[in-house]
Amino acid sequence: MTTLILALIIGAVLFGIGLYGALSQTNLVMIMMGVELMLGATMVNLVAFWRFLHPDVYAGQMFVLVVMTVMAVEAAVGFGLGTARFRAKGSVEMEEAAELKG
Amino acid sequence: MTMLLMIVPIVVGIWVVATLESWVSTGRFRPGRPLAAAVAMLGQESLVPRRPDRILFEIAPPILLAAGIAATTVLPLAAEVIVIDLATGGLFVNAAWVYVVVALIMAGWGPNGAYAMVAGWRFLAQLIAYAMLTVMPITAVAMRAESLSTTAIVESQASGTWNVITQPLGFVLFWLAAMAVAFLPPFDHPVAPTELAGGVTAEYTGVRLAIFRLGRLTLILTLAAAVVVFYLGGWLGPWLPASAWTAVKTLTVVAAMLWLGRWVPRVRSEHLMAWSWKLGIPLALVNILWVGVTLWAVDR
Amino acid sequence: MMPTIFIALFGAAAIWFGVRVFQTSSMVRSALSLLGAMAAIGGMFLAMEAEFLGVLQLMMMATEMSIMAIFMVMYMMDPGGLGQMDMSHQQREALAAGIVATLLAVAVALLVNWGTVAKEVDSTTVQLRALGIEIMERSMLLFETVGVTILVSMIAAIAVAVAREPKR
Amino acid sequence: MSALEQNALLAAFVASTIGLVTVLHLLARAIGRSQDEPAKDVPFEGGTLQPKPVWVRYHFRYYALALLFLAFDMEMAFMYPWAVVYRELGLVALLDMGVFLAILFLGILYGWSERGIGRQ
Repeated sequence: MTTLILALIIGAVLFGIGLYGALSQTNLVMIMMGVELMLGATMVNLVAFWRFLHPDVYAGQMFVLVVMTVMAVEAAVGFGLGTARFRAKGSVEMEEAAELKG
Repeated sequence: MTMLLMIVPIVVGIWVVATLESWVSTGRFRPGRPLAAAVAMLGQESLVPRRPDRILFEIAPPILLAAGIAATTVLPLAAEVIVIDLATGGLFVNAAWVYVVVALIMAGWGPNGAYAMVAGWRFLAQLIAYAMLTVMPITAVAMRAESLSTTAIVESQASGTWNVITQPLGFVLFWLAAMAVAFLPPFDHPVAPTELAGGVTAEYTGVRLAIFRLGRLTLILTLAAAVVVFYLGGWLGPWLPASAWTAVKTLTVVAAMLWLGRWVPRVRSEHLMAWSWKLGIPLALVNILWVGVTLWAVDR
Repeated sequence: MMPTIFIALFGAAAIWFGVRVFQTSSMVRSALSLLGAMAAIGGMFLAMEAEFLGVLQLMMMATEMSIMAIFMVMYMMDPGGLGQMDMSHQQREALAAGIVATLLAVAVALLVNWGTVAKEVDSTTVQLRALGIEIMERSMLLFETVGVTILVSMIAAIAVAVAREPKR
Repeated sequence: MSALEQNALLAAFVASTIGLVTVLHLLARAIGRSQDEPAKDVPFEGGTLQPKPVWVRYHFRYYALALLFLAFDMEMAFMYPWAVVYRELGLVALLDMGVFLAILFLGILYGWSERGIGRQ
């Protein structure tokens, strides 16, 4: 029980750090790092739930694989967008991207 | 206790690899050379460049060494002679090799030198080229063994033929990818002595260079041992004792890898990437399909 | 006892590296710190006996973060952080949001009754086989959907990133 | 040996590298130290002193392939568990994986057709 709670608390702290990073950074790639950290925290929680609550249900592990895929996909699309933005404007600062608003 | 005994063959293996390397490059067989070179390198001055990223500069060679050591632990010398018989061994060696690229990027970025940085980023390009070609052949091998454990992979070759005969395509791809992982010529972009003046090793001197070299020798040893385990039947063979077979095969593969590099010009970085994605990955997929169909035919 | 110690150790490492990501002004350092955090998370997976996931995490994140580092170097004027430029905004609000989210999650972790905790898990060999069966049978649809997702992301990334020569 | 003990041993082996490296550093320190001399610590650059810092924007020419690789890389996460159960399930598993790989290969073909493979 204590081990499960320990893992969940670590996940919570990592999520908080990721959220702080994603909100406070102005650079696209730094924002993505924050998002990756949040997804990492999610994976910690998922593995902890799988290990301590339902070790016989392998959909838990499958879910972790899907989250990992989401990380890779997010990185690929994010860098693609960043490259397009960089080619057009010469920077990936998000504060300058306000003209994207509708 | 047997685990500690495994250190002896690993150290001897590293020493033989170093001897072979100097033999291939100088044409003279001098078994005492590696030791002399090591002492000389330890006695050398170890300089730190002017404005380095000190942390990355210091930890890059240890990470390379750690990657090599981690990979050696899961490769068997004989049936029971293995440090850790990890159930995900085939994946674990791959994970250890990926940290080679992390180490080289650190070594390239750390010293704040132009040649080193270009070389480090070049090795990332090389990773993009070879990474899928190390993974996919291992998958095909695991399909036959129904396991990722390295000992199970060897035992799957005990009945019937070695994987080199049943999956020749995978063998060739994995061999080439293995040479690229250890940045042996013709894939030696990150250290290219003739165009980048030593590349990532340009700023390393003395004890740090010694650690770097040691890491690379360990890496070459593990790659050759992995080729033997996955394709050449590991410890299997007549007459000789099991561990002797592994040793003989591994050192033969090391010698062949080093010797092959002498006769091929360095492959250009973008050609390597284009070939491995336009030719290598389709061939790796064909290999998986071929193994799948043959296994199905055998099992039926 | 041993798993708890390892989880605590790797968790502390992950948190420390996670903080370091947003503290340095050197881009390559922050990408590699993130790799450290992710590798520590992989270590936690190993300690929680999800060996396949742990090794996979160690492997995938190393390539992903290396590529992240080089994209940083391509985008930024000063990737070495020599100019000590400040690249953050709304610090206070972000910090508050982070702390509130952490406290909420910790409260949930402490207050919910998680029921009985499983003592034993299957051996890694059994786990691998079960995961394979899971992918091939129950989660088949999910698996193929993941394939389509990856395809879409590849097409999207290439379509926006690659410069086209103007048509003549 | 349980999986947990194996992993602890693995961590110990990796950590032992630190010890080995420390010993080598101490040995080198015992044999001799380096002397401070002017301009000894300048990074090598073809005989000239470096005019400007090296850590500047570096445009790497294979970013499209890097993007393809990032996404395609995930395929192996699903292939390893599949490979372990392939013989048990037979040809049906090969077809399932074949569909998956064909879908992903379409992505590579798209990148290829957009000249994403190679230098930009």
